[in-house]
Amino acid sequence: MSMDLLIPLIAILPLAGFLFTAAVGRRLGKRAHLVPVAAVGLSWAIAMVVVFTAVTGGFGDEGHTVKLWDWIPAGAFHVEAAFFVDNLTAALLIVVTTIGLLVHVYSIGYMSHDPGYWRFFAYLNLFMFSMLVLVLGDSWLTVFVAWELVGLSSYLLIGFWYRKNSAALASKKAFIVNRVGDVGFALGIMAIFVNTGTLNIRESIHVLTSETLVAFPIPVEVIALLLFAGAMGKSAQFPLHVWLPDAMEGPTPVSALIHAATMVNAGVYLVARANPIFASAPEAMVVVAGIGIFTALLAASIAMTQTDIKRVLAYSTLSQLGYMFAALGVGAWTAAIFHLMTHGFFKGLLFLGSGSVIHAVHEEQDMRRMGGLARKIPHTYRTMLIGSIAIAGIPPLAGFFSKDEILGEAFKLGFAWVWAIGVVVAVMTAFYMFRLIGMTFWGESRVDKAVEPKIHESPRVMTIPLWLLAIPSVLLGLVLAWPGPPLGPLFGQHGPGLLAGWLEPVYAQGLEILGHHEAEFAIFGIDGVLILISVAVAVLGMVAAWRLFGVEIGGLRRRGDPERVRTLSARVPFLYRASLNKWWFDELNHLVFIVIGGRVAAFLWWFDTNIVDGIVNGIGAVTRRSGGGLALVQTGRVQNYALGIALGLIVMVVAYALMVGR
Amino acid sequence: MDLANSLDAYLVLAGALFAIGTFGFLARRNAISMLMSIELMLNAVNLAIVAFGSFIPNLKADGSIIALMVMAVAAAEATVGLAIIIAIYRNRKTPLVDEYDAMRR
Amino acid sequence: MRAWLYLFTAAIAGAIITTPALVVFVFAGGSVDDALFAALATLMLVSALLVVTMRDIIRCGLAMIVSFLALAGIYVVVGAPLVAAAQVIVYIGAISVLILFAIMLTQSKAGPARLVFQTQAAPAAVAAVVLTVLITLAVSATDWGEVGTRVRLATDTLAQVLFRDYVLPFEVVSVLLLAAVIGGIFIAKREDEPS
Amino acid sequence: MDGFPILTIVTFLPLVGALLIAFLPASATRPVALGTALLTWIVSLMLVIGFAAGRGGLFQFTIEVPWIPIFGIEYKLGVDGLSLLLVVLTTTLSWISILASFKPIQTRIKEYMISFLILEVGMIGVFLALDTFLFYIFWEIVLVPMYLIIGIWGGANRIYATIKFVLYTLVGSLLMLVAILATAFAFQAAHGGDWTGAFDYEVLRAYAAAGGGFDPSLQLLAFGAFFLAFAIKVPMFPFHTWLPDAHVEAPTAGSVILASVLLKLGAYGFIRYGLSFYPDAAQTYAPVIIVLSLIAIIYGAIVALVQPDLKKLVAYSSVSHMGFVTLGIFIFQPQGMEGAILQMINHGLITGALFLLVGVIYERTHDRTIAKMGGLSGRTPVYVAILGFFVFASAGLPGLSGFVGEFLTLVGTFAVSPPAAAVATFVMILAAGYLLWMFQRVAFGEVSEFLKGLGGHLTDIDAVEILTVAPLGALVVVFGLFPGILLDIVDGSVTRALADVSTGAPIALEPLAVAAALGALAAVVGIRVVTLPMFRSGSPAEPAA
Amino acid sequence: MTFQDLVTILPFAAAILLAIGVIVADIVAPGRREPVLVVALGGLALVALLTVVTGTTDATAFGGAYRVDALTTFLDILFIGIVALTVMFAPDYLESRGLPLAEFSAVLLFAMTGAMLIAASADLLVLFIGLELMVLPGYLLAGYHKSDGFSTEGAIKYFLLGSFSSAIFLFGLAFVWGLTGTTRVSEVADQLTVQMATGGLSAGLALGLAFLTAGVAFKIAAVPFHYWTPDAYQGSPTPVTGYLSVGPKIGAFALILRLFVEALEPVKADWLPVVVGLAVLTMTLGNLVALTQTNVKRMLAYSSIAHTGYMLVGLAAYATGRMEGLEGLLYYGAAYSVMNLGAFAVITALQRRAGVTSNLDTFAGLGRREPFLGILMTLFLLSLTGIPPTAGFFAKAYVILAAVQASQAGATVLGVLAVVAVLNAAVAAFYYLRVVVYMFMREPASEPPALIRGRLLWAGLVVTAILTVVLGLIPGPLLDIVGVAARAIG
Repeated sequence: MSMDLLIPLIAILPLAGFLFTAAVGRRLGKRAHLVPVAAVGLSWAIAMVVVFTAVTGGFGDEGHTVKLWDWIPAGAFHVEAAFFVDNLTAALLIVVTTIGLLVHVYSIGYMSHDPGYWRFFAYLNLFMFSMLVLVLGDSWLTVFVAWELVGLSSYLLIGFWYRKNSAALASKKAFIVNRVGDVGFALGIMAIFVNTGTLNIRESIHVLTSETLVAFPIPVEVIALLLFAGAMGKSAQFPLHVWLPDAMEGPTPVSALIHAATMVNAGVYLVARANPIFASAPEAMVVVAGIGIFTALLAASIAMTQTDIKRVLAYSTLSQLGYMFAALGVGAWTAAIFHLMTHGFFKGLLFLGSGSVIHAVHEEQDMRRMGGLARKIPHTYRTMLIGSIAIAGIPPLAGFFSKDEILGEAFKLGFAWVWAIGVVVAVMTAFYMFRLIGMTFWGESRVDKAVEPKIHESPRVMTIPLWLLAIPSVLLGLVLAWPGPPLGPLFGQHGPGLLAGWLEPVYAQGLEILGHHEAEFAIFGIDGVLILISVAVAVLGMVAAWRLFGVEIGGLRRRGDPERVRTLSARVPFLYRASLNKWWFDELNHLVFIVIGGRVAAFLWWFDTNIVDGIVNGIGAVTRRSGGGLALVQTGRVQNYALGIALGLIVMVVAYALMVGR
Repeated sequence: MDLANSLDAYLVLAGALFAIGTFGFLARRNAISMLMSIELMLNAVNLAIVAFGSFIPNLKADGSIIALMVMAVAAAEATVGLAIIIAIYRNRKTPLVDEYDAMRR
Repeated sequence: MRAWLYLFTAAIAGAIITTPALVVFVFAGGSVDDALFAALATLMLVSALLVVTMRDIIRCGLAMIVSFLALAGIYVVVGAPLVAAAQVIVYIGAISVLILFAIMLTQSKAGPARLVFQTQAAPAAVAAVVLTVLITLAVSATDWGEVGTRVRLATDTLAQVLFRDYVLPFEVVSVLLLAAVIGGIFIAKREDEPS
Repeated sequence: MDGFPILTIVTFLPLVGALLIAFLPASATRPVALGTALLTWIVSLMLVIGFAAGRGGLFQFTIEVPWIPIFGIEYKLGVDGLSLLLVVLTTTLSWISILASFKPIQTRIKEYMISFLILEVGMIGVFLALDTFLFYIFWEIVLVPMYLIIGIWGGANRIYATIKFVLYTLVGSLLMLVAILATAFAFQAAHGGDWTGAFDYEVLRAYAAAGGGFDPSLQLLAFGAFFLAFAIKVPMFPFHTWLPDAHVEAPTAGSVILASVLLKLGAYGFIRYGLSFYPDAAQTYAPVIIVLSLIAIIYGAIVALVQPDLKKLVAYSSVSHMGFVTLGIFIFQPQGMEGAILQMINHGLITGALFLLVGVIYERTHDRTIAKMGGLSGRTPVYVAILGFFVFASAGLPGLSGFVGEFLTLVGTFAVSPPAAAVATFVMILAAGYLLWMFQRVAFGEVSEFLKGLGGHLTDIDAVEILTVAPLGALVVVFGLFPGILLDIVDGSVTRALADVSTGAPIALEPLAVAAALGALAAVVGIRVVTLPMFRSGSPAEPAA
Repeated sequence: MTFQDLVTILPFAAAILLAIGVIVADIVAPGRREPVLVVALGGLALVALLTVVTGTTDATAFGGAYRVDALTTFLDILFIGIVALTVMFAPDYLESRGLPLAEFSAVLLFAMTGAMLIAASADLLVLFIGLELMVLPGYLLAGYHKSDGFSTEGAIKYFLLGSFSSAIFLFGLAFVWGLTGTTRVSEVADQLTVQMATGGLSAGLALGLAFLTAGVAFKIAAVPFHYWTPDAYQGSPTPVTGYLSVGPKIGAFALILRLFVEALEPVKADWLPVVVGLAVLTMTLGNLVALTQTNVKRMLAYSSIAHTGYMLVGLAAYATGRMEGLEGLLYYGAAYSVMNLGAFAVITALQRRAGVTSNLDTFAGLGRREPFLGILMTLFLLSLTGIPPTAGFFAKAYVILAAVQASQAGATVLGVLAVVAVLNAAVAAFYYLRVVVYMFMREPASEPPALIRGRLLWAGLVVTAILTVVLGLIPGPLLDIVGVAARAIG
């Protein structure tokens, strides 16, 4: 079958699933999941075909475009609705479709008791559609559409349990904060059009980067930053990170799919996609790197003290996204996408696992009421342990490769400060992950006595996806980063690694502008040292967590030491409280946006009713009053009238007298 | 000094009479007094007309005729006026005009 | 006693009227006409003033008749005897009588009202004075073209003019009077009478 | 179809219906009214079919009959892309509104339907008239039925609202009359006292385009008068205060027509007359109008945030949305104007639907206070779903029609003045703010006590009501995905309009700097206010009114 | 007096005979209305016919004192129409108050003859007598409901002030005579042209002009000479009010046309500023005070003052040399007569029983109770407001057009006048529409007043309504006519 048919199908199938379910799902009851899951499965299969074609060079370096129709034919402003696939897209397709499929399957079990079963699958399909359009979009505007659509579907999914006020608020917050970023994105798109006269991604980039001699009305740096603003919104980078933790109000599969594995990566994808623009705007890249690494640090610091299992993961997600942006900022685009993919899998795994845990302890999310679950829910435990090791960056699991590549590149490209902070964050990461594992699975149980006996492992339909996600969490790093044989040749690649090979054409122009050239990988040189360091710090964090919160791996056994935790946190009271209170961002928002903003809005309304409208009504009132006043002349007495007439007569005589002799 | 032969004298006299009439009309309260004041004013006009008639050659006879007409008109006015006065006197039982102020504003 | 009083008033009145005449005649050396004019003018104005100022409305009526008589005299002086005659007939004969009737009809038992003047008498006076001044100024400031001397008109010429040039007004005036009468009768008629 | 007086038919068909209603028994009123409206709609669709888009904005189906020969005033109708779209919009919403009135309007149905049909005549006439005098007459005709509709079938405070509406509009339109006459006379004087064509739109336009056009001082005055009339109708800040009152008091269908069509009269006037007759004046005024538009966009949105009443909220959102229209027009960029026109249509569809939906809930609760609602989705899921759809459409969700218009406008603006565009773009946040906050308070959370109290009365949206909004929803989707349909039609008109007002002349940027400053301020305020309901669903401090 | 003279004055003479004929008819068949109506209306038709027949050709009679031209014909037809409509509206109203129809019709017809004489006079004395012949019956009509305190009060106020103004007017007339030495309009004009050429405006003439203007301003109820209007209108029997609001007003404007536009044409430049001032004052005060009125008749009285202002705008525009001003004035007169008579006819219909006030409450719920009447009243009010497509709108537009033209032709003050006029129109909308509010948006009064359902009255209503719409939609024909009429003197 021709690609021109297949590629659209990837996106259209979920859409069809959505429309179908939205229309008749209500009546399907417990069978509501069949169509959506099938749709996603099918679209996964097709995606894999497309991906294979892509990475085996089936589309050449230029990629493959499928035009659907002329969307906005407004004279000079001409936008096509078209899809585009190149290796970058392919990489994203892998993550999106795979995790998407698994989450769908997982949800069959997780949501089975929910009255809104059909609604949930409808929304999920809508999300899949939007996300796929986002990665497939050929023009900035198409991407923007998807950009907002994923916002919508995430809004719907976060607010899925609309009776919960917190959920409703969180969903709104997510959408609006995203909108803030979108404004930047939109302005960026306008700027691009004004500069280049086209909105096709590659054409516009070509113009922007090649004709640097031409003086553009809008400087490229501005465009880059505007695009980055959009990315910040979707990928929840500081200061727009506030929505992501709240988004945990949604059902756990949603958190796994949208707020860990796919949507939040959109920002990373966008920047990577626009890499030449950033390459020709170095200042912008520094900003990206700075914000990225700072977010990583900030989030990690918060994650260390949170007690809600999902929130810990949420902040961890923030932190990891921070890494990715740091990588993008320093120019290690491959590394960024690499981490995006690995992170997608193991964070998805961790979230689904946490969902399974929450399920097991009857919708309890507070880790202080867990503990010792390892024996009771072994599958969940094992898979989550794998996920944690992966994210902590212990070789040879996936996380190690990607994170190490980011740090290494940062160092080698001369961003030592990024590297340094990154290392610190690595320690924290390992620490809070094993704190999580420790508090949840090890030590004696603190579970509510009533619930205690009822704890049970989740059904197959949930555990199988966990295992399926565990596999890439372990191997993906090796597969994508292993330099040379045996995998390379299989995909007709040579050089530093599979992914790097795939993405090479995508980044060629950007790298050229930056003047980077892939340094030869020297395991017995700088790279080796860096690897040792990052592994060391990972272990350090891990061990620290063990000493405080205990460990039960094979022979390695140790009880947690709450006393120590208390004393330690007491030693740095400020830091502790800051971390606990998430650096008071919510409070800040409340003050600025509600207290002050509320006053402003109220004032403006007052202004509108009393001043603007007041003037209008005032004029009317004055007119009427003056009428009443003039009416007083009409006394009803003839003599008064006569006097009036006489006076009028006199005035008139004078008036005419003035004109005498003219 | 030739009063009887100066047009101005007659005109000023007419003016004075007219003013007196005006005063009466503005100042008196009794409807009939006001009517009389109007008659005075009309006579003032008549005086002016007649004066013009006998001094302005073109007007020769016309002056007198016009004066006669004015008198007739004045008579008609008086008729109507008195009729109305009597009618309202029946309703209000007073000839004082400034008490007819049922309608105002 | 009262008789003396009347005589006294009459004397004063006579003085008022004759003084200007004498002044004009003797001192200013005017003609007889001038004296006559002065006297009549004074009489007319004074009686007119009485008309608008006296308390008892019946006396006002009488004063008006006097003033009209004086005016008739002035008409004679200015050389329009016919108008003078008409003045006597129409005004004194018709209108004044009409007015006197009306006065009789509308006299309330209470007799003449306490307050003769409107509250606005003062401004009215001012207005009247201003008006006089303005008229005087205007008159004196105007050049009335070639002003001939008074010409005494023969009645027959008048008749000719009337029935040649002024037929239409003449006829219409009659219509006017007819209309006034028809309407006047209806309005003045008492309600209870069958219409 | 030339020669066949289809325009006359489409204009006066409703009048025929009105007369029928007047003389037929009361039982026939509703069917006849709806039938007439539908028939008119169909005729207008035939118009679309017969319309040749390629003709570069020339007028088609023109009818020309001498009317007041002495002044060369003619009964002249014609349609170009712009008016075509607006006419179809009018006819569509007319039958929808009439259908939507069946349930709410139970008293004096005859008078109601008659007024409504006459209103339709006026609106269509305004869009089709090609003679300034005729235009003015239709313009005023619109006033009366609307006055009655608000005043007779309106809410508690209806008389205040309706009189305010009429007087406010009248002040503007009467001055416009003076301007029309002045223009006509200027033309007549320039043609040796010959009145021929002094009121003919195309002749005047040609004259204005040809060397020099009208005398500058006349242009300034006349355009000023037109501006006032149109600005009040649009309405532009600060002439907007009649709108919330009128909307709140008007019956549902009244609000729908008011928002969907009446507001467009002003914008239409700007494009059709303002730009074509007084290009220089238009250039001069443009910065001011742009600034006002920007203020309106931000200001309307902010004020909408704190509205306790559903209708008021939508009303203020209209102020904000129409700001885009005026902005797009006076930025003098092809994208800007095409965006503005799209925005006109979309606002017509979306806001119309929103008012219909507010009406649906009002029918059941007899209340529009947002605070009293809550948890509706528990009781009326379908209704909430539909409401949600239009809420997001109104928030400019891409893929739905609202987005395209706004974005085109913004692109056009950006090309001229990035700061202005930035200010305008901020409203994306504000819009999401007030709409989603409203939606959340109405639809989500536990079912409110007030709604519980209604018990069985609170039924889900019924078939007829769905029938009224469904077409709008469909169009919103279609125009969102295939705006080309509209763009092809209006393209010619836009080109012509822009050719009239010489786009070359750059807009003075000083006022735009001011705009940027104001806008930035407003925007900062805006962001804060937006997220103000972030952590609580309660309404903020009520204004000290 | 030749036979030709007789032919020329035939319509006028016929009108006089008709007035007398009505009385005769009443004497023949006392107290019955049919004969009176038949004679009156039939006669009016005849008079109209004669007017049209003889009026087609310009002619003068009585040595130039009486002149028939297109303007005369136009005005005569207008007057006849006004009177005919009044006669149609009055009978039931009078009957229910025990007032005879015969005298009413007769007096009314006499008034008409006066107006016709004004329209036809080419001589200042005739003009004056015509004026008196027009207004004296007016006083009588105002007090026609003699047993009613309000009616007589209005009448005496109208009469006293009216006579006062007549005296003033006559005084001014005297001075013009003195200065020009003639009474013929044309000769006066010539004389003045000469004088203006030589010495400019002389003091005496200034005085005369002042008195004349004041006198005329009173008759057309222009501020500050309008005081009589509200009281007289409110007091008079409603049909009479209807007549007073248009008949004498148009008559007085006819006087203005003959006196100011013709005789005083040479001093145009001198009376223009005064007219402008009067116009502004009149429009503004009339509208502002009308805002606060609660009695519809009184409100319409003030509104009629305002309308005088609009007509003066036309006059002013003419004075600056725009023919359209004159045409607009004439058109306005016709339109105003139609719509205002209609409005008062509706009020008449409401006042079947004596004692039914014309307060706004009387109208509450009328639209609901009597849709037909309500809609007609709305139509008339809209027309008075000046909303298309009605006569009132086109009239206003016409006058404003003239003003705008004048302003563009140099007389900027006229532009200001135009703006003032439209703003006033907007203000006026408030009080006109308030009646609509009462008719359609208020609950009906406790006990709705009984309606007059006389065939004549309703026929008249329909006629006025149709005319109101037609003059708005198809102004063409009337425009031609006023064009001709205006050119007769302009």
